[in-house]
Amino acid sequence: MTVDAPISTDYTANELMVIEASRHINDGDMVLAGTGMPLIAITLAQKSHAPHLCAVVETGIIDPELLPSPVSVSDPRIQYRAVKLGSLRDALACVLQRGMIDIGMIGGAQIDQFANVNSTVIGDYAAPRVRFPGSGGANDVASHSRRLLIITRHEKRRFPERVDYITSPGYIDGPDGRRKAGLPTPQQDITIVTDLCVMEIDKGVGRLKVAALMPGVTLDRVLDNTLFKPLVAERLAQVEPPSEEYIRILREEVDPQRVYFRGAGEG
Amino acid sequence: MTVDAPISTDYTANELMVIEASRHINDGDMVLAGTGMPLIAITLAQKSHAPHLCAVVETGIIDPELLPSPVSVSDPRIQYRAVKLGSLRDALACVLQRGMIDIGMIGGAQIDQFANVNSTVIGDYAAPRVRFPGSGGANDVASHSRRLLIITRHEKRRFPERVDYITSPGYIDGPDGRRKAGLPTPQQDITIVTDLCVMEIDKGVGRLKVAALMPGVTLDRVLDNTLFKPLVAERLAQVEPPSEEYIRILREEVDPQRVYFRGAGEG
Amino acid sequence: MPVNSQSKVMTAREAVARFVAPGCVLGMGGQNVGRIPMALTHEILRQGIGGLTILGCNLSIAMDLLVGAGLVRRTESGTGNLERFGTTFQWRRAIEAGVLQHRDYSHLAMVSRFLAGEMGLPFMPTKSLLGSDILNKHPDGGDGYVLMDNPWGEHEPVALLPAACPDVAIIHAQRADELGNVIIEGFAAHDVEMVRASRAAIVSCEEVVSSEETRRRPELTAIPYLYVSAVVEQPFGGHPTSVYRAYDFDSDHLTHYQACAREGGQMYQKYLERYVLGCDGFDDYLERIGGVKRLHALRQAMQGMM
Amino acid sequence: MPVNSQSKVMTAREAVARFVAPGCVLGMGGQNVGRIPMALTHEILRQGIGGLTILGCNLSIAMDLLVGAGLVRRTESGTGNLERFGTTFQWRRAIEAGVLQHRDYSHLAMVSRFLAGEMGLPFMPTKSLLGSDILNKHPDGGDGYVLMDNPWGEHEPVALLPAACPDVAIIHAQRADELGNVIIEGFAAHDVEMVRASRAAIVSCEEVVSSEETRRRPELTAIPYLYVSAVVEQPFGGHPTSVYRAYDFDSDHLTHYQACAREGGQMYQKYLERYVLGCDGFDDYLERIGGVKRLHALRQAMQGMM
Repeated sequence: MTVDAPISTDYTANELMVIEASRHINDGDMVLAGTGMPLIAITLAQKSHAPHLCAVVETGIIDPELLPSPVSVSDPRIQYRAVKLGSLRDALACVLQRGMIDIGMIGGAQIDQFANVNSTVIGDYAAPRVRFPGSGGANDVASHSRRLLIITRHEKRRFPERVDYITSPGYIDGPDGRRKAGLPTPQQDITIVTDLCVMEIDKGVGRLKVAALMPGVTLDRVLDNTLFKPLVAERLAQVEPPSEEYIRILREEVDPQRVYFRGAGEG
Repeated sequence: MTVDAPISTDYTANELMVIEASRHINDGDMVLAGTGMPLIAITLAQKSHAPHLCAVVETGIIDPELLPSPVSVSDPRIQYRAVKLGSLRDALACVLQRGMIDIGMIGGAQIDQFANVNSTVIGDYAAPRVRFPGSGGANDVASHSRRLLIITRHEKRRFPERVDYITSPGYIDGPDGRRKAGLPTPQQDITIVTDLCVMEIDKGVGRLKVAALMPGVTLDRVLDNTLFKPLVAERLAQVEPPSEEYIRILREEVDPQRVYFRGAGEG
Repeated sequence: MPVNSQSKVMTAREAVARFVAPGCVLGMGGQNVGRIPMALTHEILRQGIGGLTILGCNLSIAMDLLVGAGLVRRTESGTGNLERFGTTFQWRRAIEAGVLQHRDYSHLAMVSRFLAGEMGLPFMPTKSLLGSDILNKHPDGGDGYVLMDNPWGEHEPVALLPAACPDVAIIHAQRADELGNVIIEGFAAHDVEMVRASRAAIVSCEEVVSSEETRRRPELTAIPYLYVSAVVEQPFGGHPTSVYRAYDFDSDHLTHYQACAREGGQMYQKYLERYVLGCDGFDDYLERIGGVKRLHALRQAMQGMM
Repeated sequence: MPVNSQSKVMTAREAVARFVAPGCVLGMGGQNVGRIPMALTHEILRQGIGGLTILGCNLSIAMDLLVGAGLVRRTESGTGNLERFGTTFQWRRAIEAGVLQHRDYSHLAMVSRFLAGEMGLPFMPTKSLLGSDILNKHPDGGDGYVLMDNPWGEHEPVALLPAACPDVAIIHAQRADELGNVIIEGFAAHDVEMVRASRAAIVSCEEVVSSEETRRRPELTAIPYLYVSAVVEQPFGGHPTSVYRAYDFDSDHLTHYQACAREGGQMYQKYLERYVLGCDGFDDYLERIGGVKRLHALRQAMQGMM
């Protein structure tokens, strides 16, 4: 399938965020994705440039064909034509902890300069101001995937100096953080894709670096919306705008009911 | 089913050994039995007084209907009409180690005064005179069953003071042996059924005691065929001879091809 | 006592009354919007069995209802949420208000704890959680895990997690036979490990089948009867969540529940009264959420995905 | 590299040449007289791949053949035997002669080691082995286990066993599809844990089916293709052992093998020559053991038990 030019001029920032995330999946990758945008990104990848990605869903689903608009890792829409319907242990222990996942994809409420992710609490853990759902499989994905991709909207409060709680470890406190903690993937590649930019971990210092900007977004806007001070790549790239074909697939085949992209393409 | 009188007068010592072993199984017991006489004893029990025993076979078979003359725990004859055909882990970890087996039944090459069983080597472990098959599931059965029943021919060399190698622990070295080793069943009931007698563990001293004699067998004959000096019950019982019905079931329904009892009933 | 000839089929009312005691540790099966044991949970609510500790990997709407009704003292899980439908709001509010104890683990950590339980082991190792605040900010004074070095490695820490052995587990499955052999279709989540780790288990199912059928194809048995205390036949017993090959989740009802749970107060009490406490059993609830017509539509939605 | 569209079907010769290297650690599936990977073992024998370390729970006739042919350096298992047909005599003799290293475990201990391997863990706890000489008389200087106290108990020792991760596993199953998804009927023994713990795996099967069939009923898949390197179609590939629902074990041939293995020397060499080394593949072996007539009788014997 060729899903290249012509370039679309009618897309939203959220759509490009998901499309950019999907570009990080290579055809044939073994992928474990959590609910929400991660699930949408792998569905898009499977229907475009990575038809042979092997999705592993934490509830026990191996290599399904992803049907449109799944809302949960327990959704019947991601069990279709799987090669195995098994257990959480099959997925999270025997694939993920076994070290077989090429790329893991999660979301998160807070991400800090070391790429640590918080999806547990805002405020003091013992007396939280806001309680979030908790780790789920996210801690496991962050611990064991060879590459980690985090998708999140770029809002100031989501990017603090230090997360209130490390649900899913990034580089913890510096370049040796993962190694010191004994994580099985001490030199993990970590990428953050937001609606404003792409950040990547700089392994030399264990901190996030802005690597590319979304079309029309300035570095200042990124910095204004980030509480920590990220590193900035010497040659700051621009994220490629999507082709019309990707936008069509996303709207017609991935989320035709507009569960994720309300209003997109309707203006 | 009534399988009592009339009493048979035509049976072999091996036949009565198996029948006596089967009597230790209560209807409804959850039983794990190894190959050979143990398997034959539970097959007999299922076809006579314990139709509702639940057999668990180490290879992963739960509650089968036992077909005649199984020769192995992997024999298709013990997979018939099971409620689950699963894995070794299902049987040995999730049933046995989980503490759910009422009675475990094994054989053994040597049994000593503490009811330790050797099915590994004769002589020095590092340079064995005779090498036997090894533990298999026997160590697991001896470690975790609530009650343990050992079936073996009564030969002098099989009953040394001390086994050359503890494959499956009995009381190890005395009444506190199992507790000191940390075994999950420190006060296990242990019964040995041979072609000459029945021995039981005396928990107060952690040693075997002759509890009953086979019909026509004297205590002296037992002692002459035992290298260690067993305790002897104050009131030495006599093992009940089998009913004709049990013998019929054993010969016609349990081992009709005479795999186990060559020549029995043919004289 | 013969176990393989006794029927364990009974009503939800009887099963819950017999096996769920006040103050017990309750394991819950399913995940998010899939195979949540709703009928059994409604029965616990109607019987008002309180002081519960609830364990699961993901805990979802069933747990939220029990928390909302004030029946839960403590939860231990990897998440509390309904994913796209939001957090479990009653649970979130109870934690924020400090009236509910909660212990965080990851999903792999929780299934590892059930795995230890089903295997008769006191603990299970994992390489998850390392470096995270799930270990470091521990509310129980450190009894939730132990770190050790892998004896066969070189400075390779491993986290040991204590076995989780619920007093009683509740799950919903597609089929069970009268003895309690269970067949699960679609993802199994942590249900098998959890049921086998529990002291008792109640299985509700869409359909009770004959054990003759089980014995014809024993490779399909997910859980043999040895671990099951009661079997409850309740079609649509997972509504408003989905049961694979049977029916889709009920998006409208989930959305309505979430609105009530988020709002809380009177509105939540009205939900409880209307859909649970005021119902004469789960079939009555199924009438109230839309009856045959609604259920038929959910079946059709699932058929469309097959 | 796309993994879910590539056929892994190949000949036994090609699979063994590609994935079984001299000196490797070889995991063997099946147990005693059930589902032993005989066709793959014959191929290893014909290719003369030596210096092997063999792991399994029960090791049976396949291991004995490799030992008898001098291709094995070390074994680790719970047993070496064919149960009612006796010990694995070549193995026994090699240990007694001091030319084969062997490490004893129990069957639960071995499957626990594979379980650790499949879960990416360095070790697995067990409450078996305590107080036995399987721990106390350890030939490897103590690296085969570590005792620790349960941190949540009071003087409650637990044995930690190191993960077992073969370089390559070989198993025989009823069916596999072209991608390598495997269906096992009857008991599974330790095959699933072992294959998932291994770096590579060769699966021979009675019949290669289409992955379309797998995707229609994914609950039946015992091992998904992720762990499988090669699929070899070989009907009767478990002979002389049994394959559930397909054929019974061949009592006559097993008895004959055991007589040769017990006798050893010339007689054993003749067995090897006639039935393995001199064969032009496994179908040729099947002709030599009695051909269609014999195989038909074994199928009928199994049908009689269904």
